[in-house]
Amino acid sequence: MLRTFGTQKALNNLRTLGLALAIVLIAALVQSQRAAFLSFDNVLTLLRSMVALGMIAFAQKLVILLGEIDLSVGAIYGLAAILTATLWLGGGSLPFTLPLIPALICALLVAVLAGVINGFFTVRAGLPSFIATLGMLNVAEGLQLLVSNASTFTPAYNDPLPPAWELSLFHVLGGALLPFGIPSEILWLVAAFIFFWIIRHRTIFGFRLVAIGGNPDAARVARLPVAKYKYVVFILSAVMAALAGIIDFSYVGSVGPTQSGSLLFSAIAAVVIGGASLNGGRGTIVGTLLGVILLAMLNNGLALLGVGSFIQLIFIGVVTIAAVWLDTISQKLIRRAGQRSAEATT
Amino acid sequence: MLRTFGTQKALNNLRTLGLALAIVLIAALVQSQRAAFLSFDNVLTLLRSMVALGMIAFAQKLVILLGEIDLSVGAIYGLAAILTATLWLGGGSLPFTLPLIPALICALLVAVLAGVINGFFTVRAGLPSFIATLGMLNVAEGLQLLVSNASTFTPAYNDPLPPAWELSLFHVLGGALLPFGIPSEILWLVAAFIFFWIIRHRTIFGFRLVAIGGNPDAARVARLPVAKYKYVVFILSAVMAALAGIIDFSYVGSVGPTQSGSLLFSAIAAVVIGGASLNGGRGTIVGTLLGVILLAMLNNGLALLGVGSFIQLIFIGVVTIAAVWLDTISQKLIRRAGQRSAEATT
Amino acid sequence: EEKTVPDKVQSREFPWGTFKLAPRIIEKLKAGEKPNVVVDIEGTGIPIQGAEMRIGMQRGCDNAAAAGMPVNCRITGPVNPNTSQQLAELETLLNSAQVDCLAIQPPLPNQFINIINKYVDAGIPVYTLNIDAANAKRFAFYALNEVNAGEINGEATAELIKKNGVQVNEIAMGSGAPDQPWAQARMEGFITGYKKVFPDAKFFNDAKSGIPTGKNFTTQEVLNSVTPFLTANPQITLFFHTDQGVEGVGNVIRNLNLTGKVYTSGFNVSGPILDAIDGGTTLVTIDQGFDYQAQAPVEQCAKFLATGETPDDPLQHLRPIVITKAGGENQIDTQEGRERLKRAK
Amino acid sequence: MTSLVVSDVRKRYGATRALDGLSLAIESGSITGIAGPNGAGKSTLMRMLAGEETADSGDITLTRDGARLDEPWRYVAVVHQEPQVWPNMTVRENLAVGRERSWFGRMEPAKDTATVLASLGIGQYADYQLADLSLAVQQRVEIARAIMCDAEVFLFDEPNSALTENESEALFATMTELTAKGKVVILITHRLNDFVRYCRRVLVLRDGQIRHEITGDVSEARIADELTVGLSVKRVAADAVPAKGAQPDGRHTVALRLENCCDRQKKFEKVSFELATGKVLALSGVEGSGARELAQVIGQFRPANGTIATPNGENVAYLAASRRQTIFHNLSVGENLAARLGYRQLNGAAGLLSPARLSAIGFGGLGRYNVKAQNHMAPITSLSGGNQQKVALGAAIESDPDILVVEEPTRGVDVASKRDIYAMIRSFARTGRAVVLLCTEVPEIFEAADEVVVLAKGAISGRLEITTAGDLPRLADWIAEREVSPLPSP
Ligand SMILES: Nc1ncnc2c1ncn2[C@@H]1O[C@H](COP(=O)(O)OP(=O)(O)OP(=O)(O)O)[C@@H](O)[C@H]1O
Ligand SMILES: Nc1ncnc2c1ncn2[C@@H]1O[C@H](COP(=O)(O)OP(=O)(O)OP(=O)(O)O)[C@@H](O)[C@H]1O
Ligand SMILES: [Mg+2]
Ligand SMILES: [Mg+2]
Repeated sequence: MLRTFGTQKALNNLRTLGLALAIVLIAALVQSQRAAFLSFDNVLTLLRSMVALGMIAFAQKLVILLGEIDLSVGAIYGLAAILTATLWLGGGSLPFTLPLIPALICALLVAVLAGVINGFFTVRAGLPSFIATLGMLNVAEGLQLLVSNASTFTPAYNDPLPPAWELSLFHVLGGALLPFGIPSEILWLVAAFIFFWIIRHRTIFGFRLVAIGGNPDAARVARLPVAKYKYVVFILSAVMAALAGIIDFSYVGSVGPTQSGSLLFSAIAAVVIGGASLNGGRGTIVGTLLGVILLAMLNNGLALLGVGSFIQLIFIGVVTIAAVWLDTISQKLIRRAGQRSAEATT
Repeated sequence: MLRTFGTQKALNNLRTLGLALAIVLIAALVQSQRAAFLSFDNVLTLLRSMVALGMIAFAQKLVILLGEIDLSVGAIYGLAAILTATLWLGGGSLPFTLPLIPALICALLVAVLAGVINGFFTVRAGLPSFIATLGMLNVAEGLQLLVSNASTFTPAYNDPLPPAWELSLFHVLGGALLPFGIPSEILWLVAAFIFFWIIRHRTIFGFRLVAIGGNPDAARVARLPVAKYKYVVFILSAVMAALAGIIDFSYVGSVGPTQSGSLLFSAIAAVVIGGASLNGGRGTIVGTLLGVILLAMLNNGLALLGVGSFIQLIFIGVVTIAAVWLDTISQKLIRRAGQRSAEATT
Repeated sequence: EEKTVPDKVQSREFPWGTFKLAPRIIEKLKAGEKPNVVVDIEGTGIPIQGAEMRIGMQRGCDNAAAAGMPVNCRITGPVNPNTSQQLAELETLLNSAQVDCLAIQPPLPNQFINIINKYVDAGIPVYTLNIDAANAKRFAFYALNEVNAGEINGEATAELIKKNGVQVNEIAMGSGAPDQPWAQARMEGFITGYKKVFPDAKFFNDAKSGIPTGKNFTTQEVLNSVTPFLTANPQITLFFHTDQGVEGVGNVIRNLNLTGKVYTSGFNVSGPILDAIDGGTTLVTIDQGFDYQAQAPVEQCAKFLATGETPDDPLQHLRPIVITKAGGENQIDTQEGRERLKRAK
Repeated sequence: MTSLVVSDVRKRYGATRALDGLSLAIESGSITGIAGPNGAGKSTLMRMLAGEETADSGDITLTRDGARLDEPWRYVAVVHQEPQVWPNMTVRENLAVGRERSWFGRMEPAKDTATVLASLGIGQYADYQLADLSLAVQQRVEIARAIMCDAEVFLFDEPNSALTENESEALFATMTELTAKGKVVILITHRLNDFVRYCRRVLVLRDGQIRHEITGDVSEARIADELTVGLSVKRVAADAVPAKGAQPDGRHTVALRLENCCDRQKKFEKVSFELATGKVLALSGVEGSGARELAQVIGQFRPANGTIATPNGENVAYLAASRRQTIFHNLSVGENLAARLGYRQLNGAAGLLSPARLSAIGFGGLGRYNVKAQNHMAPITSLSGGNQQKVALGAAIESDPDILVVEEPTRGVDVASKRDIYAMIRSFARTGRAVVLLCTEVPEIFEAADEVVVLAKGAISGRLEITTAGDLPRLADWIAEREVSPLPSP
């Protein structure tokens, strides 16, 4: 069978087959125990829980593709939501308020600025991106607390209440229900996936990112715009984090400081599970999506099974390792089969 | 002046000069505001707060030198303490208890096992160490909670009370006061520094670690024992984390399940601040020590100044970046000066 | 044979509208099956809180069974506070119809309004504990009144200071989470209570700017931050700590040989905290009774599903358990505190 | 008609004057050769021309049909000594990097990819990841990238160091075509024979300057003379070089035996032979013949099925062809030389690593292997390509193995050092140890080896004592014949 496609190209597309297999296996297992798992509602819940993680992970994928890392995404996720809330609703430590749309624009502009600063310290100052973005993480978390004065914001119960059209516009961002009860947030996930898939696999930008990440020296010799691309990717990463923060705020209906939890960690994990190398140059967006699915499904499935939260951790650890192991093994098998079939054709 | 040493070697030793400079600057600044900063007592406090971080960071340094990463250290730090507590004192979910010494041995053996497992999945199964140790992180945290039942343990008030000699032996590990009120915990830091400095700079093991981290392919060609060394380093890392957990338990006098997430993060940050590359092959133990000092001093200094928590975060972020930037710049200057003096001598 | 389900259970009026119990739960009750009560808390692995809430849930469950209203009980929630994970889990549980009555602790006040309303609209009774979502359609809220508890602590501390004739120059306040509303409420209350006795007391910081003592609520972190703080600020002779970090503050006072000169008060109990009270470094601690906070809504769930009774006042404040060395009116002494601790294990 | 003029260019690295007031003028029309010993500054000159580094002073001007072109580096295509390619991408993708034809869609290189790849003999690898391919293929990809460039100046820095005879010829044919189109073509190589065959003008670069120019009658001897002028370094005395086939005690014992050995990926099958001590054995064969893989199996670097026996537990040192796999770029020259050593050589009295011994090894190695470096503490990355190769080989020899397996031992090494290396390898063998070389050049086999084994299509197609071949041309014919067919021709 394998012989029929034969070429390396087709085999490359099977890169993350093992991971896909692991996901199917886990799904089948959970489904056999709890029929509700693949119910329409629960699949929606599952997808919904992937939105912020997915948006952030896709962008992080590009950062990691370059061989860099962005630790500030979780903090920027929180900062953008807090900025939107305080600018729009007041009640924080800012001396003025804005209507919703300018507030959103401000929050996104701050994210762009954060991306530029991350880029500056990585590209121009020559710091490891780990340090540059670690600094940004702390600054953004501090700002979050400073700006919000550590209070919680709930648009629908704010005093004074924002205009109704603003409330419903804001609700539409992430919380509104589309036909069949699909939360609008899910559209963002779909859009982000398509956007990043195209960026990665069908644009010159994505193509060169792979080259830069694979061999930065050669990229410099080939005069690829390494510095510019790094800036763009850091900005993209910050903006996606900010967007995710804002739509999560819309969906949850309220926001407080330091709410990003383990988002940063999960996003990097999803990227690595999806076959990327932290040294750069390797991995696809589909792989990252599979990583996101694996993590989200594990949480969902274990919650459904009602496993205690302590055992959940152990499960998550073991299954993550097992899934990536399966992937590694299947890749080896596929490569071997490919080499054999290549021999046969030559 | 530079002329007098002139050689490459001397310049290499100045690598982290900028970082040392940053530390001196910060110390001077804090001291000018609060005379208590460099008091004997506060220096002891500062040193004490570096113990666990330092022990873990030194070992992490070796892991990172190899181009790998160990995310499980924080969890193993907690697990070792909890295991010691539950095995020795009972009251967790384990069905039996042990005297102190076997309990300690058990906890350390579990750490060794964790290191072996991390090594196995990285070396034999070929997973990225990020995934292997992330899995271990989750498993160890889960075990911690499961074994302790999320309760807190206090040897001195336990019921039944352990024998007095066990209590004092345990106290000596980290909590006893030496002459001049020096907590015994500080000895561990000194010992760990000397141990790791020798390992890194005066053994073939350390020399080869640098080589392996710099170019794993070449190391394989040169038939260096890459796999064995990776196992050793992962085990060392786990054991140091476990030791740190146990002596912190001894110093504090009680232990509960901790999500020691910030310890992991700080340890990696200290290593990177100290000039290591996450790609491996670069950085010294002195650099790591400076990284640890910087982080501990920032926390101590800001607490001393009584700065509000929100601004503290911003400070920490900005100062970290500034310190590493200063280091980068000074390295460039030193290199340039070195070249100029070399030119002058020829 | 079918059991009867009272009308009061099937449908009930609240200020926010009518609650209708889900038909599947009615079927279940009719069939005599035990309903599922789920306690979903912000962090199951948080020291002291996580363990005590689990114990309280179990006790509530046992009490309900003893009262002839048996229910199945389960505790869920992320190990650490994690908004999105907790939310996703709640949604999953709702989808799979695994919950017949929910007791929930949201991560922040008034967070999770939407999901709570979704539960109630799906016909599932919801009670909040420890942290409230007052704008949601929850049935009632079980917790300490944080401001009040802080006030009681402040007053009790001040009384002891007065009684012992201690000279207090300046008071500092700290917290593992100085940004959180509950911590700020306690500090606010502490100031009020303390000033009842000493109207001119001088505070180093206000309720919004508590000294941060480490995000993870571990004693190590408290040691690393409070030691330099007290070293640098010798005028501080009383340190109020909003949570179990008071254990670390007691350690610091002992380590710096300041016993008898500097004092601390705080929240929560542990062996070392009680010992510090006996040793004189710590004056007052408040056992929040996390166990009671989890126990009460479980019992209430069982009661509602059996009889349809639920409190008219949604704010069900539990009485803070004040622990001092000697005990006293509305207080318990350290010995009794230890007994409670032992029972909790 | 294009001309390239370089005037008084200087470049220093610390104390090293890599280019010391270099001037030259080159016109299109024929291939211009640049010869020079290792570390002379050839690659540095290339990098200046390509704009990859800026000169400290001096000018580079490029004129086409009398008009001066701004930013000359824009018109320069380079084949680097070390391929600058992307291991994580396929061959086809590698050709497209930086020259994508659209900004959206699948990124494809120019249309004539297939013909270029075919002319370089790597057409079948178009969709393979470069990381899975050998150094030789990677170098060809680098060549393809340069050839497909629409440039005025083409720089080839040792382009054929991993090519076989036939492939080299094809490459030179392409280069000649480029000159015919009016391009400036510059060739740097240490194979003097290539200058003789393809260049009518050879510039000799020494110590950062053009010291001599040979035009018209280009002969190996003339270039070699120029290259070794004033060479102050102590040469290995001619009489110290052991004669071929000489052995310590007149007997060869078996150091390693292969029986029915099969490569796991079937690069070769059922190979059996014995390796004798005291001899240098050369393996030869075109890319894909299995010769390289066999060398790696003998070097215990590649797993294989079948019997591989070392009767006395001989230990093996192996040196890969690509410096990416042999150089520790984060270590100094001295540390690289010591990288393969163990406790006995490196530990001092205290049982700890002795910095003094480490620097003694580095210091000694510099002299012994004739490495041009500032000192033994200089970073290895500051060395020229050829000098890095000497260090890598030196490190393998320092480790004192019983069997030494080296792929392309003198890749990028200058004529004088080549001789030294051959001498070193032969003395090494004479002390009763076995050496296996994977050679791509017949002259190297002729000079260095006692015996040659030729592989074709995964099987041994011939084995010959060099002395029985007689002279170099006959050896070349014999090998060329065996390389094509697995069986002796009827
Ligand atoms: N396991 C998989 N399951 C499903 N789709 C996959 C899988 N692996 C890869 N794909 C997708 O199949 C498509 C083809 O992959 P391929 O890598 O060949 O694309 P490409 O255009 O060559 O991209 P690139 O330029 O990055 O190499 C990609 O969109 C990829 O994301
Ligand atoms: N980055 C650098 N830092 C320091 N010295 C350098 C650097 N690059 C080159 N050099 C030095 O400059 C000199 C010229 O090097 P170059 O690479 O040009 O030599 P080459 O003629 O190409 O030699 P080879 O034939 O060995 O490739 C050498 O002495 C080398 O050590
Ligand atoms: Mg592809
Ligand atoms: Mg060169």
